Amino acid sequence: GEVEVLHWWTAGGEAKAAAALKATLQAKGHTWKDFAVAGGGGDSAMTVLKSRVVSGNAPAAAQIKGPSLQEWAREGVLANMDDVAKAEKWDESLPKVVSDIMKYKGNYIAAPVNVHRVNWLWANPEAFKKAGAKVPTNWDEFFVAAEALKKAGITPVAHGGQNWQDFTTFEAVALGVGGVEFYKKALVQLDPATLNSPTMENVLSTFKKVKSYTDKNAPGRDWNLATAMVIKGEAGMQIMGDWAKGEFIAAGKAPGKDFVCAPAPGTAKSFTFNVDSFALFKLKNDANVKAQKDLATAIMSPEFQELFNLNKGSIPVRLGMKMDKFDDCAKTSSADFVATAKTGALVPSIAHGMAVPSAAEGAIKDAVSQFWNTDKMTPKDAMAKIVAAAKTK
Amino acid sequence: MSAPSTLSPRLSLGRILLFVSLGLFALFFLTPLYVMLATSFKTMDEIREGTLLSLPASPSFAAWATAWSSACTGTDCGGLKPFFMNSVMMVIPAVLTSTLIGALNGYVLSKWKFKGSEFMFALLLFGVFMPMQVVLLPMSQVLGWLGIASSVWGLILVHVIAGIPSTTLFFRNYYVGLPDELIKAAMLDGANFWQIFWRIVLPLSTPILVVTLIWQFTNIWNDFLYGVVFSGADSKPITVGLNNLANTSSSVKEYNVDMAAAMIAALPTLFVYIVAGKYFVRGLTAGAVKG
Amino acid sequence: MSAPSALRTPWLPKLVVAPSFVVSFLFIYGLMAWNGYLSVSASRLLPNYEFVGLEQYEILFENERWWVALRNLAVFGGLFIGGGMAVGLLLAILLDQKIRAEGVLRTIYLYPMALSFIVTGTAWKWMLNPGLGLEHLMHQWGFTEFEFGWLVDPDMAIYCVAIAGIWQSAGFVMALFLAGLRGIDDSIIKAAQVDGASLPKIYWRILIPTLRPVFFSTLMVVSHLAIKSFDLVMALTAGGPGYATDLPATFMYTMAFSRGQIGLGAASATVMLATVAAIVVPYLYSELRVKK
Amino acid sequence: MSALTIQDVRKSYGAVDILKGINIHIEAGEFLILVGPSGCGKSTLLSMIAGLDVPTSGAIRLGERDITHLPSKDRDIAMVFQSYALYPNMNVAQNIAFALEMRKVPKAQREAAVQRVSDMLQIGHLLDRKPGQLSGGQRQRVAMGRALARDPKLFLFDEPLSNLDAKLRVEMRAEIKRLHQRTQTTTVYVTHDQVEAMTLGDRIAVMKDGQVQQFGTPDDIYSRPATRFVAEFIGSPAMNLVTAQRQAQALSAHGLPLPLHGAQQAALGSAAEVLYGIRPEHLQLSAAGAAGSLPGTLSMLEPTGPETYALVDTPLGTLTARVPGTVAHKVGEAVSLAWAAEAAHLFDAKTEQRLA
Amino acid sequence: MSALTIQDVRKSYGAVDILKGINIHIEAGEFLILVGPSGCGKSTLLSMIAGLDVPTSGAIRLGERDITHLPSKDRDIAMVFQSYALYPNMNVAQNIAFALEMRKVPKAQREAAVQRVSDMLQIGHLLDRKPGQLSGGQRQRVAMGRALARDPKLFLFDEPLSNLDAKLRVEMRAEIKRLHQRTQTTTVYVTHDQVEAMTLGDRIAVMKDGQVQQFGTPDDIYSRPATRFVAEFIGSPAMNLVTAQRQAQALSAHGLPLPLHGAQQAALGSAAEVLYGIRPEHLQLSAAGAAGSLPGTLSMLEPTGPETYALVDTPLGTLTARVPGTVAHKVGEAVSLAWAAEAAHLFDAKTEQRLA
Ligand SMILES: Nc1ncnc2c1ncn2[C@@H]1O[C@H](COP(=O)(O)OP(=O)(O)OP(=O)(O)O)[C@@H](O)[C@H]1O
Ligand SMILES: Nc1ncnc2c1ncn2[C@@H]1O[C@H](COP(=O)(O)OP(=O)(O)OP(=O)(O)O)[C@@H](O)[C@H]1O
Ligand SMILES: [Mg+2]
Ligand SMILES: [Mg+2]
Repeated sequence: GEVEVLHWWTAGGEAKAAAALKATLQAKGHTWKDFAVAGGGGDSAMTVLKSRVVSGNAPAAAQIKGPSLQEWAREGVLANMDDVAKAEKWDESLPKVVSDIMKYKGNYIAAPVNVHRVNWLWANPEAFKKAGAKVPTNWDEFFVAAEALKKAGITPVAHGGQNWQDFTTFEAVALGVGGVEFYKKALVQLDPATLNSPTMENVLSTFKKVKSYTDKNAPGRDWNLATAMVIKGEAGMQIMGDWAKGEFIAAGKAPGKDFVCAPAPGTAKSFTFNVDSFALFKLKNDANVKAQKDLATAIMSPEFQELFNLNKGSIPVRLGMKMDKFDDCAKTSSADFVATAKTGALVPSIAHGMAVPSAAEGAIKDAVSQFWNTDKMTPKDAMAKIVAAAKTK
Repeated sequence: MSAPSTLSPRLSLGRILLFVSLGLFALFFLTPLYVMLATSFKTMDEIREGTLLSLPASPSFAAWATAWSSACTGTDCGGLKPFFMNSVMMVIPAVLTSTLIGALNGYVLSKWKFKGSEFMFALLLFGVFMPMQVVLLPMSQVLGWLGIASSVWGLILVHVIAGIPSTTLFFRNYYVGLPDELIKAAMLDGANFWQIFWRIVLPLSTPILVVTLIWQFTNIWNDFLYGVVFSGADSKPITVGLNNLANTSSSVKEYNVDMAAAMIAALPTLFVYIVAGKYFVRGLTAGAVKG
Repeated sequence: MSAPSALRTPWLPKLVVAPSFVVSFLFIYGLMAWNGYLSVSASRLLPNYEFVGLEQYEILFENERWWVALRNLAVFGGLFIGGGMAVGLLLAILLDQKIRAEGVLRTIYLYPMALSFIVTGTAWKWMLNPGLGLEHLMHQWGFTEFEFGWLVDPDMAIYCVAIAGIWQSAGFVMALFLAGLRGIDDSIIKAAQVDGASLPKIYWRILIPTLRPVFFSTLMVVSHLAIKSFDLVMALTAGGPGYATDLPATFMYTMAFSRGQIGLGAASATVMLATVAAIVVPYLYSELRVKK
Repeated sequence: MSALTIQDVRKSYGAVDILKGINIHIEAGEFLILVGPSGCGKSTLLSMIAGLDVPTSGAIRLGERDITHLPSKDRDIAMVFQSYALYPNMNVAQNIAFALEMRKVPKAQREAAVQRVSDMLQIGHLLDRKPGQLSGGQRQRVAMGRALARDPKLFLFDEPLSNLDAKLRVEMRAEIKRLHQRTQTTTVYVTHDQVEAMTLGDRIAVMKDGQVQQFGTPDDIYSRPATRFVAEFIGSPAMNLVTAQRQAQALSAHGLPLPLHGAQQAALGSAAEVLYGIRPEHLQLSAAGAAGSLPGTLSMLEPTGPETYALVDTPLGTLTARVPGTVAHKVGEAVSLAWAAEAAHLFDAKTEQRLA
Repeated sequence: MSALTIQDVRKSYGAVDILKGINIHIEAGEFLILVGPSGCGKSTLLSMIAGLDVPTSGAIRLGERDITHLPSKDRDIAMVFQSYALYPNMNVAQNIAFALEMRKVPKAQREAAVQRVSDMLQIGHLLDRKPGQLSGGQRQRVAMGRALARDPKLFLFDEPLSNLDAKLRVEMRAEIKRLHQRTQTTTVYVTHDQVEAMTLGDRIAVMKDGQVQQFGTPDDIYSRPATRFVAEFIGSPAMNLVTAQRQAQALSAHGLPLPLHGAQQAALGSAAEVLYGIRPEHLQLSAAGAAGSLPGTLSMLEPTGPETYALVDTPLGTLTARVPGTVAHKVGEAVSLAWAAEAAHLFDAKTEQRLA
């Protein structure tokens, strides 16, 4: 059969990872049709996907994640993968928070690929040493360190321009300042009371305070250029998901020695996840359905999970994997993933489309980003906007 | 030709001012191109360390080679080459068809007016203003019905349809300027509708053909949105390839390769403008400009 | 004026244009109608046809981002159209002065039209970025006071978008005006010289007013570029900082395709089209009336 | 060769009537001239004969056949357009052969025709040039050649010489005349130029505002203009016209009696006021005081070379006399004008129709 | 009012010499006509006088002043362009007033000037129209009005009447003449039309290939053409020219002796072959057999109204005679032609210069 896979892993390590999947499928005698569309964190890919579905010509699998899976399933275009899941024991090998996302009305409709931890703080030890600061573990320490870095003539926080970067920082602050319960209520359930609470106000003012430690050229900067500032020691730290690691490695830096990966301040005991997954579409041709199921199986296979995540810098979504080949950051990440899955401190990342439907996410992102970028806006104003945005359906 | 001829050719103050401002504008217009070119010849280290406008210390074509034949765009690591070929295969029929249709429409709308033809022309013109995004979903559906969704043919069809209003506009405005007597003379000479078109009108259309071909070529070659939505897995045009190469959200960026890829994608249109730019202005002068 | 009308097969010309016209009309007006219908439907991720009345329009006009997009369109449109026309006209006039290097300069001014912002977006982003581009350069040259941070300033970023837009379209406008200037009868200029007019007066009083028809067609071309500007914003700012540089076209795209609010996107497209129609229809009407 | 009949042809564009009932008939082989002021409908009428436009009503017959609604390519008519309308993309030979090619004439025959025509018009050395490389006069001859390559039933010429300078015009006029004398093809020819009209035409139709004012031989038109309009339009300098009062069978203007002979007196009929016209060449200029002549002062002299136009201020107004050679008198001198009663043209001042 | 001196003016475009040393001088208030075939450089010369182009060498003086390099706007010259060159964006009144506005004439005065000019040219009812809404004749008058609104040192007219029909042309010619007689402004006027040249000019310069062939009064040009070219170019129908052989002091062609009077014989000088010219109006047509006349056959008659052109085949070739009124003879009839020896023009066949 033939599998056509729509994804936006088009370059670098991601592309290598996708190539691994392709090889796996080809080994099973299927043809792989690559449908890669990069750009805007999948915006273009979504556009293509929609028109493909509308034209009655859906791909076998498409990179969709989070609550969007539910939206697609609701349109009745996704296939039921329960037989594969049962055979491969997906229920057992996935944390419930994750498997819930992969299911619509109790049936599997998607296969998860990896987990990104979003709440990381990347730091340059050299810079910290120069400033005489230590890597912060909570927000108070964060600002102390930032102040020290600033005094030393180093940009304390490297930041970039896209609104998802603002949002990523925001969710880290929310988790660190408000804690797991607050995060779940406010940013997963979108509870208006919580969104309108003093805690929220506190979160927002802390968030805004971070901005004062970024440089003024941040807007318009790509995230990886921000990372480069940390690498070069021009900046002290960056709040960014684990994909930033790839930049350090590519620059020939070693984890622990040349750079530090630490949980974002105040979030050591929790984990914001960003799970990439493939939604599986209803197909007409039986041979292709067979290939599609093999794809699903392959995605969840331990071999692929290892290979893929080694390339991508994330960690396997499958529990109980051996992590010897992974680096220290990944190992930490993996351990925390397993631990938080048990404690319930494993929370979906709102900034990366895991927590709420895309319309609400977008609206909240707009509000947060506006607050970040508009100096005269007060936390109270922002709160009102976020509450309103959260009502978007 | 129109410049007053007494303008003294000697270097007066005004003349110097003129050249200075022309030069400054030229700098402004050239800077982005320079940045792209310079970057494409630098190494990644140089890009990280140096400044935007500095010349490459040791220019290298490595990035160009990578972009052309070995950069990864998705699971294929064949560089932009296949995309480039796809674009060529798609652009040629689309440009030729839309131009020919425009020429025929223009011929009828200027030389064989019938009741309501002006009104139809106005309706057609309004189409120029339709935002492209509106087209995407319904067109997909239609292409699905026609069975040419996700194929080059679907993409060509969309480009042809989208191009008709402007090509018709260009040709009509040009043909309005052709003397009606030519058509009348040909009719008296015994030529029919098609003979007049092929033997008289089309051979006289060179200037406007150049304008329209350039215009359509640029538009279709540079199009991303239709290309990404309507093409199939093996027929993606160069802009999609470029986008896939350069626009990744979570991986290491190789700016020199990105810029080399961008330059490769831009070369055909640049080439056309540089070589045929003269004819472009000339063609506009010959009549396309008129309301 | 009169076209030959005696043809044995009067249906032939109609037959020839019929296919492309039918297809184009279906395409243009069919899609407009379809879009109109979606705007009163409950469509979200994919089109559906549940009628909800004007709800989407209410949501649209309560949406702050939409208002920002509209305001941006006014600012950007004004600058892009006005600036593009002004720069293009200026270039055309400068180039019209019997410049020896005209061919080269004309190509330099015209080439941006050959490039899409998919190609030049990154270069522009760098150049306008204060830390990398112009400001940085000036600092290096010793002008430490120099500031050019518009791209990163939510209030000013839209002006950057306009600058890049002008960069792309000014050359084309120049070509149109240059063609227009070249098309003016030489003897009119001579007459003005004999009448005692100086060069600036000749341009200001005679040539530019004479270019009126060219102004109108240029205006059409440039304004449709302005309204459809999409790549430009996406490549330069992706609508940011925040959504400070959103335009209706990007708003529509974001809503319909990344946020699963097709109904809302359709409503915004309808409003866009209605605005365009309000401007273009009277123009087309007057143009075609004059021709008759 | 066929007779051409234009029968009550009318043409309106919307509410505007361009042609208001044209009736013209010429015999096979005749040469018809259409003259009239700009915008009077000459080209429109020609278009209708050529089949490039359809009359609103009325019929056009060529020989026995009603061609009113026949497509122009089936009419077998050749036309020379005022603007030449050469095909800019074809060279001279191709331009000339195009009509034959469209009529599927074999190549050898086409080449022979091109040869014949280019010899006749002396454009043999131009056959490879494009129209853009020709001078005005050469273009004109090619346009002519395009028509002459065929052997049509009817030739139409729309002001074919108007763009040429005086010398070339005279040459081409002679060429056309010779050609018509040889081929005897029925021809309709539009012109503004009086000399062309008078020297080429067998019949002249003078048009005004979409109506034929007079249709007759050149001599008719010049010597017996049917209306005041024709009298003034044909002839340069124009006919001198004086408004005269009727007293029984005599006419006077400003108290001076105007000479009339018997037939003219008889023709006065019931007209109360009469326009009395004399062509400039019929006025004899002589020294002041000649018996029975009109006294006046010479106000201006315009020597054109072969003759001189003399403007004389008289009690009847300023009259123009056309005098062969040069004039002996000086401007300001008192002179007198005389003319024969037979030379006078009389028009009813109200209807502007000819009386005698 | 200033005298105009053109002194050895040359103009080349690259390697092509357009003007090859022009020398012309006219007094203040004179009316100079430039004639010559298309492309001979008339417009180029006019451009140089107007300051729209700079001579390659030579000088142009207006009154006392050398204006060769003076910018056009400082020359105080008014010009009517062949193509009218009306400003399409301004209405008629604005077109007329523009030059005054550029010269900072106060508004009231400008309005008065527009009033005066529009009355003179009868275009008062058109003042609000744009040039696009005018007919050819009206445009022509506006172009004229634009020049006449000013009171310049020099008027330049480049074929200002060439696009008008015969009737309008005659009227406008008279208007120009009246105007010049009143204002006495120095004027240079280009035309193709012989009647205009002869009737308007004080001086005529006949040009050919960038050189002045003859410069003189209209009478000089017509009655004593300096070269064969001038003889043939001026006059319609053109002068009859016969190549004659020299035998001592006598001339003969095809064996027939040609009449010469004493002065002419003396002028023959060393010329071996002579061109013998007679203008058509100097040939007398009479019945065959008249004594001392040339026998011939009437081959064609072209009645133009006031006169008739008769083409007669004679042993000397076909000669054209211009006969007042109509001709009694019929085509094909034997006739004879006579002329006075004084009417003959003699040119050296080799140098083509006038002998007598
Ligand atoms: N398609 C048309 N619609 C309306 N009016 C027209 C059309 N074509 C011609 N006319 C009008 O018909 C009249 C006659 O035009 P026509 O061209 O026959 O004049 P003409 O006698 O040939 O004049 P000229 O000597 O200037 O060539 C003009 O007033 C013209 O404006
Ligand atoms: N800019 C130029 N470059 C080269 N040749 C030129 C230029 N301008 C004019 N000429 C040539 O100079 C010659 C004289 O042109 P000009 O316009 O003076 O002729 P003219 O006597 O006015 O003719 P016409 O009677 O047709 O108006 C022509 O052969 C023309 O081709
Ligand atoms: Mg006409
Ligand atoms: Mg000229």
